[in-house]
Amino acid sequence: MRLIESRKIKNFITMNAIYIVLILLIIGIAFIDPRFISIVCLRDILIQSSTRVIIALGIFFIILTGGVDLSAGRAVGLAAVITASLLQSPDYLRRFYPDLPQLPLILPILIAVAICLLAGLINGFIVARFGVPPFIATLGMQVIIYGANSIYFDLPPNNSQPIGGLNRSLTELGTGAIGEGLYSLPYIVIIAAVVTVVVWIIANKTQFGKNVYAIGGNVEAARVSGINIGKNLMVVYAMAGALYGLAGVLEAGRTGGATNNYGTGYELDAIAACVVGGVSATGGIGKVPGVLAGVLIFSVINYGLTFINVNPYWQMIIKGLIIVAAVAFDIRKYRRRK
Amino acid sequence: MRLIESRKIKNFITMNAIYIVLILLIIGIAFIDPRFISIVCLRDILIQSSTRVIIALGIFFIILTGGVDLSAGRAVGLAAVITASLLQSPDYLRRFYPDLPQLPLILPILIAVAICLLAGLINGFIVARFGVPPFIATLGMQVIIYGANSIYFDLPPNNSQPIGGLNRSLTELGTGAIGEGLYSLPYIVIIAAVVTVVVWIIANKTQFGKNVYAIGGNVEAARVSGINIGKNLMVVYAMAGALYGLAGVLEAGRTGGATNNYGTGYELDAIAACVVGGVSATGGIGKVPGVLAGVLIFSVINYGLTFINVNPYWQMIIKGLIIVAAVAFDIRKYRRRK
Amino acid sequence: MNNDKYVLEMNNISKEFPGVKALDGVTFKVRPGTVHALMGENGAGKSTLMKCLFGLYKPDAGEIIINGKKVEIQNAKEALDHGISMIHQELHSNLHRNVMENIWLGRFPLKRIGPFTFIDERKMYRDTKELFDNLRMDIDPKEIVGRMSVSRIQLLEIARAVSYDAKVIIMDEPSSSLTEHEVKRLFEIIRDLKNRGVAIIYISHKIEEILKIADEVTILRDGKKVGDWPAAELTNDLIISRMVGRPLTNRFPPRESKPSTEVILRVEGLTSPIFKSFKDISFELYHGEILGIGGLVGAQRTELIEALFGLRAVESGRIFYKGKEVKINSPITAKKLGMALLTEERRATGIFPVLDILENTCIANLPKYVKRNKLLDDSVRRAEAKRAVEMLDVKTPSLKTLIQDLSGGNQQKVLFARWLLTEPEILLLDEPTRGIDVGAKYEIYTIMANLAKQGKSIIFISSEMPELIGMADRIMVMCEGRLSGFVSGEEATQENIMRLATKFMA
Amino acid sequence: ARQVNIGCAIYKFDDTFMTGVRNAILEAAKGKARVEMVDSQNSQPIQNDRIDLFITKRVDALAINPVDRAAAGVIIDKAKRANIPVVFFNREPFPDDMQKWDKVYYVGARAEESGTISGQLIVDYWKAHPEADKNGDGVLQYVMLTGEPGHQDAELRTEYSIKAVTDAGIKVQCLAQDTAMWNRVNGQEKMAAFLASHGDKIEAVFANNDDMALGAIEALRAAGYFRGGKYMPVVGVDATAPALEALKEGTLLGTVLNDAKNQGKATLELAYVLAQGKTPTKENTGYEITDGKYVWIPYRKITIENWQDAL
Ligand SMILES: Nc1ncnc2c1ncn2[C@@H]1O[C@H](COP(=O)(O)OP(=O)(O)OP(=O)(O)O)[C@@H](O)[C@H]1O
Ligand SMILES: Nc1ncnc2c1ncn2[C@@H]1O[C@H](COP(=O)(O)OP(=O)(O)OP(=O)(O)O)[C@@H](O)[C@H]1O
Ligand SMILES: OC[C@H]1O[C@@H](O)[C@H](O)[C@@H](O)[C@H]1O
Ligand SMILES: [Mg+2]
Ligand SMILES: [Mg+2]
Repeated sequence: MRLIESRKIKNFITMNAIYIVLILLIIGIAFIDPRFISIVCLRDILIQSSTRVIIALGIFFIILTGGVDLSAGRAVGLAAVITASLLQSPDYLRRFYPDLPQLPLILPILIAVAICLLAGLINGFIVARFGVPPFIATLGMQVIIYGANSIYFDLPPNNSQPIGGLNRSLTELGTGAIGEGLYSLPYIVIIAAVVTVVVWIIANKTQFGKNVYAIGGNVEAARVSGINIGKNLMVVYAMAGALYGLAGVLEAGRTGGATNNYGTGYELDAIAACVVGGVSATGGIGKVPGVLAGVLIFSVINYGLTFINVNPYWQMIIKGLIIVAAVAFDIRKYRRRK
Repeated sequence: MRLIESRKIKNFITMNAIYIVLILLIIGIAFIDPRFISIVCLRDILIQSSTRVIIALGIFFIILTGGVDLSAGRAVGLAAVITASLLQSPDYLRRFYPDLPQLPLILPILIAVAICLLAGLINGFIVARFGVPPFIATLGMQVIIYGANSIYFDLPPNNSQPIGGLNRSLTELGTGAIGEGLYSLPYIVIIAAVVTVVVWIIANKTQFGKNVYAIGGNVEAARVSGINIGKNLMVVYAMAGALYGLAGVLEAGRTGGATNNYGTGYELDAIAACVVGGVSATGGIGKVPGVLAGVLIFSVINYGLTFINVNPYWQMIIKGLIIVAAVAFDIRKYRRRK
Repeated sequence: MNNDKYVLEMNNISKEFPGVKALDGVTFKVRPGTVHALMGENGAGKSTLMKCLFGLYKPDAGEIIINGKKVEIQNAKEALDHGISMIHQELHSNLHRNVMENIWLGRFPLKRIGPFTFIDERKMYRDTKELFDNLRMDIDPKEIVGRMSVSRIQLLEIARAVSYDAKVIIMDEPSSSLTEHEVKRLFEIIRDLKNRGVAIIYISHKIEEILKIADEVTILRDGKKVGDWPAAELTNDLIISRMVGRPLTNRFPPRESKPSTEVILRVEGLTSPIFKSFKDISFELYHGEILGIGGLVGAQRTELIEALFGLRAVESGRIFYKGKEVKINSPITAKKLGMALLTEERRATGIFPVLDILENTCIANLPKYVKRNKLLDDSVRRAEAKRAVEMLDVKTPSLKTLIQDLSGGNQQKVLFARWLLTEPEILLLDEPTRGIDVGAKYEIYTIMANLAKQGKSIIFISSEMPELIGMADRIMVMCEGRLSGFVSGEEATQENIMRLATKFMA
Repeated sequence: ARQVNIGCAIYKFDDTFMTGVRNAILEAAKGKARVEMVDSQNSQPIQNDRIDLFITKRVDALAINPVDRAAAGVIIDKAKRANIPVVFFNREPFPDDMQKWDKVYYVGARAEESGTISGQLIVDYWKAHPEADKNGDGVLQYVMLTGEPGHQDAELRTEYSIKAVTDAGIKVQCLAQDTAMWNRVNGQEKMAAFLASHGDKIEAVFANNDDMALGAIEALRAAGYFRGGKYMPVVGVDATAPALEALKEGTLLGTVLNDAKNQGKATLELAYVLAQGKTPTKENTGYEITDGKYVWIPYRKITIENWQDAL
């Protein structure tokens, strides 16, 4: 009886290692500075995780298929620049399009998302049709997007000036909240939550989601089951692209500006969050809550270590150690019980 | 007879696609500016490829095992800073160690290489012993090395100033050559060539090399075949670390200075060169000449597009397109003939 | 039943791979409601022909006619749409997901909620349950496939192929990893399908099975059709001589040696830390002995010999090698002691798919080729690999061919060659003849007999009882992880093995 | 007095020049204020995250080195809501944003000025050395190594350095221009390609910063320059330690002192005064305040004659 109990507990710990790591981290930081356990801090962390979750969930599907996407960060940057350039206050001096009439919020957002979706679709097409390894296809896309974005950003009269003076509607989307004060709920947190739920449903309750797991788990098996690998891959990459686009829009709204180097390196953070969250880099294994936990772990580390005032260089060392330790702890569940 | 000939040619093209791409690239650039076909350009390209080849060959073995190494660039930076800090001219004003006696060239080099080798060994140990995915183990190492390097770099009296005034012996190693003038042979090119040959021998003519291919080809089968997976992985990562260290030393010598952000992002370039050169990201497939071709393709693009004066933004777009096209062209040899 | 009309006609199919003419103008016709066996040696082209039919390969020439209509099949989806389903020679399941997701992949039951379509999990569960109930298979629809034994995965794949309600079901060696009991079940299923007018294309190297189940037999040799015959006109010997091109009189070589009385390996009370696995196993292995291990799937035979080879943990018990107690906790130690293991799962733990035959053959024997200067002696390496590959008659264009491009049976031969090169003292064989043609089987048996004659010892797991009886000096039978008894080679019969194999069953 | 807390965000920790500013801030804070220094990792969103954290922790003043100057508006909104004064430094917010609130200040140098000065360095050389016009066509053939694409300093330095030359009545021809991403390795590699392509046609090298200039010098050295009378004027910006060394050695023609010490000190002084709820003046900060919001730290021309001033 006792034995079974203790084995059960052990098993529970092994299976939920990553969530336990998250909780331990929070406790650890709170131990050093108890003010960490507060609604303000929680909200800060959720805000900081919002765009990251959206990007990570996009890349999540790609990793599930056994792929990777290096163009994510640049796509975020492209979406930010496009949205910002199309949504400046009419009274702002250095407008990107001096004569552009005031557009409704949704239009530039749709344009930005659609362009990123298209970029993703092209990634998917190149991977599916020509068999180019995703690493290369998306690396190519990364530099192409960046080049194109820089050219756009350099157009006169902007000439590579940071784009500012964004419309209130956009900055409100990025920084505003439902309610006021302590218990207010920021819009971007709500958006991230909705995206998470939708992605969870897609992953677990739809044919497309199951197909994605199947392709990543055993592509030959998927092929002989009559699944259209190419089409599914294209949808996966396109969907990811759309999510990066959304994230880029929110980044612009959140910071109230945009430059062509927005989003640099985000793909690495997103991939890391997925892998820390238990998504297998070789495909077929991974869950939405894991991705969420992965993102939160990074946010808590980043926020928490600054909160308790650790020197940035030491932060890196500690962050490196925590991540490796967390994954070493989590990975035990996959190790063959021999 | 005719048919067989043409099929043979086709087959030759398919099997050697990546070398053909390289040659086409050179021809293309020379077409725009014939002066590109010159010894000076050739030598410049070889010089620019030297440290990259060394790094790529380190990561090559890791990719062969099915892994990846994100810490490569930071290790290069660490080695550069260590070597530079230990090898400044005695008459330089702002020395890192004001009272350090003049050391023989080899000592700081050995120290830097040894430290990077150790970092690699730790990567290998964490991957082999705890089963942490290489992506995470080496990502952790990336931030840890960077943090540690920054702390070192920030030590008084240096306080994060670029380290300059390097000893003649070191800069000579990085920029000197055997012979003078047009037909001189730069030391770093010689070093890179020696490393390439040695790595080729290790990969093709030793038991260790065969074991690496086997581990990447099917780790379970390798285990059953009596291969010591853990030990081999550790050697692979350690060897890679040592190569990054060597590359870092050469980077310092070549540029005559070092800062803690040397090497940033080199791992991505190295991985990309490998994958472009036909190394499979899932392990087990890849050849040394392919890696060499991969590195040269990137160098030729970077150098060549600047040579013919393409605007930097357009360079990116063209580079992206070339890489994707090259790999799409090359990959056909692996596509299962239906 | 209309026996004149063919449900499927494949006319003059040719297919060439670099260096191999895998199919050379093969014509193959199948009537509805029949079992049509496709036979031939390893590498004869059976799987290739079926892959052409299933849209996995594109034939270089020839036509495919289904129900009198000429069709072009580009991919598996189109094959399935044409009413063709297939059990593949190699397992094709997603080990990370559960049974029902594997079964209904590509055609999940759906339900609509508002404008959205979701998977109908409940219906999927019910359908799966029903499918297994009808087939009388005891598999939990929600089990993760990776946790199931190979034979159960094979059953799952059979169930999946059947569930398509296809007109033609291709079965490429469906029985190779099934126990006899499960094979019986499979045959019942096949008869049932036949009665419903389904045509079955059945590929197997087990001639008894063919004679039992087939209506017609087509034989291929080197990519060409030898002919087709009603099964009733064929006998064991006829089939063999038409397949191999010469008669083969004996199925087993004569055993010219007897084991010595000298013990090479003694195992005492070996017990696995896993509760359900092997416990308290004690036995002795003699120099020059072939020790068979019999039992049903799940008897933990694989676990036992993998533990002997250091691949699995041992909780208690002792192992003595040549009288000295040894701890074997990794294959490295086992190999040093002179042991070799041919594993059960060729794809998962045997081949290096992307490496060529040379590397696949030499990998376990590299230390022997290291020269004084630490480099490998390539000429010796190549020569030895060549010799081993030729001895086993591996059908391949060259040593540079990737092993993944060989036929299944030839892959198995390469693995055999790999371990023979290491000149082991003790050879552990886990279902070594799985997927191997009769001719090659005979060669493998001969090698076994010769090794035994040279004083080497062999432990030999097989689910084919005739093979155990034909080759083993002694048969150790296991049931549910426990040792249930020994029978000597002479007195072994299927009955007494079976009795021991079920000894501890409720 | 109560301990004063200042939250300070640097755009990127491993930037050579900003490290100088960072050290100067900490130096100036000794015995006065507690400064929490964070790294924005060259990402505006990360910086915003850090600022949220400072606000959560209720620091007394913010000192922000923006990653993206267009983003200052949102930062000002946040600070205003929390009533925490802000001092921006090194990268100048747009004037309209600066007007949003009265507790917003800026400390910095005018990037245009650094461009102008580096242009003047070349003008001085050109005028003093007739042989500088190698092909004697009266036109200055130059190559330009620029910083990160889109970077404010890069854009302005590129533009104003050439403007200074043309303003001096010298005709110019750009042989090549490419980004070397602020760093030495790229500077060297790009310069090597320029040399291969244009060789002796190049008459001057402009670099947006010293690191790239030093890389270019290495490439020039490899091509036989700075030996046996072969010379090439190279100018950079920042006056880093290795650059001063190169000045002494005679390889770098000149650089522009980006005065890290005073940028840092002024930033801290302003933040310190604001944190105490007071209004900054020349008296309580030691720096001239222009338009009620700006402290301008001048750039200075540095050559072989006055390199000691930059130490
Ligand atoms: N993808 C491929 N590339 C190259 N050669 C191939 C490929 N597939 C099959 N072959 C070759 O075609 C021939 C026929 O192989 P096939 O798999 O059809 O044999 P089989 O009759 O099914 O044999 P087995 O009984 O061993 O399964 C073999 O020589 C094999 O090596
Ligand atoms: N009752 C069972 N149900 C499902 N899987 C089982 C069961 N027993 C064992 N297995 C799994 O089946 C695999 C093979 O089992 P085992 O080694 O016991 O069979 P075996 O008797 O050696 O069979 P084979 O003759 O195929 O080698 C193992 O992976 C084991 O975990
Ligand atoms: O933003 C980074 C850049 O900032 C400039 O002010 C500086 O001159 C450059 O050297 C570089 O550091
Ligand atoms: Mg076959
Ligand atoms: Mg001139």
